[in-house]
Amino acid sequence: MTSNHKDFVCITSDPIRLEAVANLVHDPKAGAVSTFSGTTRDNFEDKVVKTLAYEAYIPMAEKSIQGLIDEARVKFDIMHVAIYHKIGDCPVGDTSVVIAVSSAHRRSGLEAVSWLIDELKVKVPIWKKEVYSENTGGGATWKANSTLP
Amino acid sequence: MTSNHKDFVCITSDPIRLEAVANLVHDPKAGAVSTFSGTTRDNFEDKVVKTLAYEAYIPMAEKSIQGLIDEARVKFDIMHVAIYHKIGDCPVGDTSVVIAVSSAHRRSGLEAVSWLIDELKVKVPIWKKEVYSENTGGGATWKANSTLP
Amino acid sequence: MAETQSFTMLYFASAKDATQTDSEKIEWSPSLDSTKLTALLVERHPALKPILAISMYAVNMEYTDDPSWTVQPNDEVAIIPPVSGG
Amino acid sequence: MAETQSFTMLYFASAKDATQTDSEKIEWSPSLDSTKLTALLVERHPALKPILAISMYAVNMEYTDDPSWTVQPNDEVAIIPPVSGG
Repeated sequence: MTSNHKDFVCITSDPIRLEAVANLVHDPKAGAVSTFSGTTRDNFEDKVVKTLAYEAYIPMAEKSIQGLIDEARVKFDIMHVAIYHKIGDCPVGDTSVVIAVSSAHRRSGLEAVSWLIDELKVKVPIWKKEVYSENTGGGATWKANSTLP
Repeated sequence: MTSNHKDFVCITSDPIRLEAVANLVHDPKAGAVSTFSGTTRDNFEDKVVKTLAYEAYIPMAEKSIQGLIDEARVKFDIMHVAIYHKIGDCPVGDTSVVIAVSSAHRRSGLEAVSWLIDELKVKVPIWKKEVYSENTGGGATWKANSTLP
Repeated sequence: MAETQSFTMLYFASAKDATQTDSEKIEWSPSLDSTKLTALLVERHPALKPILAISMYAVNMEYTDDPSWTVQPNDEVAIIPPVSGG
Repeated sequence: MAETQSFTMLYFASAKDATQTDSEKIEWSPSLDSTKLTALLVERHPALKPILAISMYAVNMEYTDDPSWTVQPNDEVAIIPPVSGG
């Protein structure tokens, strides 16, 4: 909870590079950097996903993610946190979200990453649209995250 | 446990790049890539760490890590696993170990990463030597991991 | 000075598909609670009805959880369909 | 054909510092269990004594946990001081 802990929150239409996000939280005082990357999958049930796109209520999403980080700092002994989420087109296999947390000890960092992605998926106003291949019936769906991890 | 799950185990004196290791486990069938990076810290209790070096019983370390991955596959529903560990000099702030796991669902990937780093730290024959700054008394110590995470 | 007061509605994802717009200004009226707001929006955009049934409102970028809430002039109100980030 | 048989000892980390070498071949003898091996090593390298008290043996790259284990000709035996990888 000291003031030299840094937060990085970004909703971006640029490709997200894991190493760039992880480097933001590196610190010679930290022994551990834990990350989670969400990548788009090529299938949903029996349908082949052709493209995906993300949309966000950007200022509320940023505020909401910042709120989650503040809450995480109370729950877990962590140093710096970076959360990047992509909007716009996100081809299959691409990274849609990266969460990186540095910590002096590994357990708190890994637990914070796990908690942050769970909360992000149920609370932050971001939406994913899947467009299906014509070969499997076509169409498009706005997805809804289940509350199960 | 199917044969198209890939393992990457490497004990290396080259610098370890997180993104390169994470890319090894990427898969369009996976929705999640979880990673843990261990980085060297600049202090131990009241001593300033000048340099660090890792040494390994390389063939046994590789075999031992492979054994942990096999065990993790039984415990967790995961896809590909990559574990890289540095040997030789590892300047402060550098990455000494990266564990990357891809999985269809995030919970199993994060849990597997957490379990793998815990097990690696107590079972794999790798040793870290810390050399301390003359300003804080100098000297060098072969470290021993505590069994606490 | 009987100037018309208004509030802004924001539409995202399925709500945007239903309204064919991402935002609109609506003339403000007093005592517009969430039940009345929903009725007003369905009247303007019938396609919103099934979406509103599963969505939340966010007011000035906060989820509403106060049942006594009513729209205030210049509020920014967003329909938040079930989220799917990550 | 009374050729001498031997086994290999490997030394890492603090054990290597104590022996000033990373490996050596030692003449094999029968019934060399872990207690006798420890005595033999301390005799050769007195500085190993405190290290062996906190170390394990690995035989052909497996930790030993069989109390009836004895060194076999051509075995690769390593002293494994407390590990500190990660």
